[in-house]
Amino acid sequence: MILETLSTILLISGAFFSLTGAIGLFKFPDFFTRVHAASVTDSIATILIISGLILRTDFDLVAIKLLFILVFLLLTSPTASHALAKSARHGGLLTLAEIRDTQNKDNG
Amino acid sequence: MLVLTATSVAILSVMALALARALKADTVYDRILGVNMVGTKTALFIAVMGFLGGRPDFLDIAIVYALINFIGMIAVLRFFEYTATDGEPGDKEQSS
Amino acid sequence: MDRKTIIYLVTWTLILAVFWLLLSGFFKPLLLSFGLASVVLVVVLVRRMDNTDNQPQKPSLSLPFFRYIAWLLGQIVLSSSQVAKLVWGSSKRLSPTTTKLPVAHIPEDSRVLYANSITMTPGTLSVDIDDNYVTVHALREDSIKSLQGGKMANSVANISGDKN
Amino acid sequence: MAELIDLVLLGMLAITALRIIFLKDLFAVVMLFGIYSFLSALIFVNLDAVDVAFTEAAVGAGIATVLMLGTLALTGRKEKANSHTALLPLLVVIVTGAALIYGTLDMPPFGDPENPANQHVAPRYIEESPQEVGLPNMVTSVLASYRAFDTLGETAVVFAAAIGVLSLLGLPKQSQATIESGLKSHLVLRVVAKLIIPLILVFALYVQFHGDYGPGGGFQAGVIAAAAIILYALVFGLPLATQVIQPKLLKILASMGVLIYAATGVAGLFFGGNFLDYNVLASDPVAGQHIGIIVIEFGIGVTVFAAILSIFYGFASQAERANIQ
Repeated sequence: MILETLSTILLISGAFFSLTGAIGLFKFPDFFTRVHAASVTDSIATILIISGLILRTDFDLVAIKLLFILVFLLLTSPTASHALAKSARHGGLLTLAEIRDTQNKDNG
Repeated sequence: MLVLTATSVAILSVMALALARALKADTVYDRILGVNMVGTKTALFIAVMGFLGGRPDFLDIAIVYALINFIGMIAVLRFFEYTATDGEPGDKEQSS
Repeated sequence: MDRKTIIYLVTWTLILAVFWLLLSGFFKPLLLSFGLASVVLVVVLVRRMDNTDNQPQKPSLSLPFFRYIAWLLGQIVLSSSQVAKLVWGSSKRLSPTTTKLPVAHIPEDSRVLYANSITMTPGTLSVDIDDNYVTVHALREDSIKSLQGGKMANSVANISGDKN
Repeated sequence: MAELIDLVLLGMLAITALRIIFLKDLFAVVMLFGIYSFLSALIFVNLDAVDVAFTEAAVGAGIATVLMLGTLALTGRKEKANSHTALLPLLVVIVTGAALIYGTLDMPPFGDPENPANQHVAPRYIEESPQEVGLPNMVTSVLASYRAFDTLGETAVVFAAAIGVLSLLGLPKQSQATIESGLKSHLVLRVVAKLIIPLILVFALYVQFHGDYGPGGGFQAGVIAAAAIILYALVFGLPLATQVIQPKLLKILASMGVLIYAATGVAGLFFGGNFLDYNVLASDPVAGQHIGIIVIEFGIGVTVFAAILSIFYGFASQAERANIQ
């Protein structure tokens, strides 16, 4: 019973955080800030939802497979975000601060 | 059960928003970000659906998604180097 | 083969064997022997890859590593709620910045863990990493400040310090 | 609930497809196809077609994206402008579509157990396969035993596809390691790839050998294992990957897999049964079925792995050559 309540809390907050990240994906002004929004859904929401699911298992192999999914997602998604941000930077995409700096230079 | 349904609806809406980001992107990178997010949420969604339907063998598929999505992302970044010469990557993408 | 290589290969063999057993959940002789063959095949491939690229990666599974992960989870919860506030609040409170943080004092094996920890914590994102610096993009200046405090860097550096 | 999810997914699928039609940037098109495949696999999962979803996940979202990107690297990123009007094709499509929709009106209701399709051989498979083949996963029983001849054809098709691509593009030579390639500057990628590739390979082998019990089997396993090596090639560069798994070895493996499959069939003949009749492989028919299925699934896995990897090698080596010039 306690486990189920705890799992409910985890799942609901996980759902909340993933929606938050998805909204940030539209609300934030440029690519780099949007990566932050995406990383909210990738890290905290994944952790919360999968842990919520694990609490609903009988702690058998199903729980372990869920744990594998969590580990794989936590290993791959920050790596993907990092690689993407790095490519964007090397591809010449400027951050907001850098855009501001160049504009100031042009004006001054 | 209601909680699981609510969670799956939430993940589905996140996927829809990420899809919208991928369809209507300012830069190529935003598009890749959206695609990546659809992929990771797919893995999560399958895990939740496996619980809703009481079919834990769905979890193997979720593992495949977690792994394959990553490889797809890396391939996109890798081949982007080859094709980037056709247009500046930081440019606004021409969408019709 | 020296002692270090053997320990390295044994570590991989154990991890892969445990991975197989937990995935499979069957303890029939036939499937166990398939599992053994699979693990041996993959370890041979790992060895071939290491000989080709000369960059073996030893998975670290020590106690300090797990302690660090527990600490990191706490950090993720804390900073997630800050980013959630930023998303729901006014976007004027964003002050994105880019800074370089030194990583030279962190052992090479652990730098990637450091970079990924930065990315995994919402609000900060590692954009680039080389031998001396990791470039960090942050949503707000105070998240950079807490990184500059060096708690995370020191924790990461300590993991591999205990390992060897 | 399931119907609602299906509708939402189908809606997202339709929107993605429409967007793909109007995009001129082929790079974006390929990425949206990735999403398309994710969504269709989700629909398969929702319809309980777990094995199909598994294949779609591995092939559609992973390998197809990689190979299409490889093609783009050779052909260029922009779609050529179309000079002639699309009026006639549109008319043809509308007429054909209308005819098809008219045809569906005569179709029996969806999912009705009285449908001819559900009355033909399916009841026999469902009722008899636990006694005749004795596998928990009925899909594998049908695929590898009742329909083993079809599956042999499919494996041969995969093999033929590899031969076709290789005769056009050719395999890379083994050691041209002087060329700088791969995402070498990405330290994080290199480390994570080295950690995750062994796990992917073990997972692929797990899928290979557990097709009898759950979703999976040779096709999926071969693709996942090939994906692991493709990840290595993407991160460390093609020359290093060709040193780990030589193109020459792939040629041998691809033909060996089909041979193993066909030889199992011939073995059936040899023991006095029909071609691909596993009952005679052991004294007990069910044990014979088990042996036969394990062996042919292994053959499928080997061929699919080698075929997909050599197709990738072909594309990647061309892309790298084009990139250097």
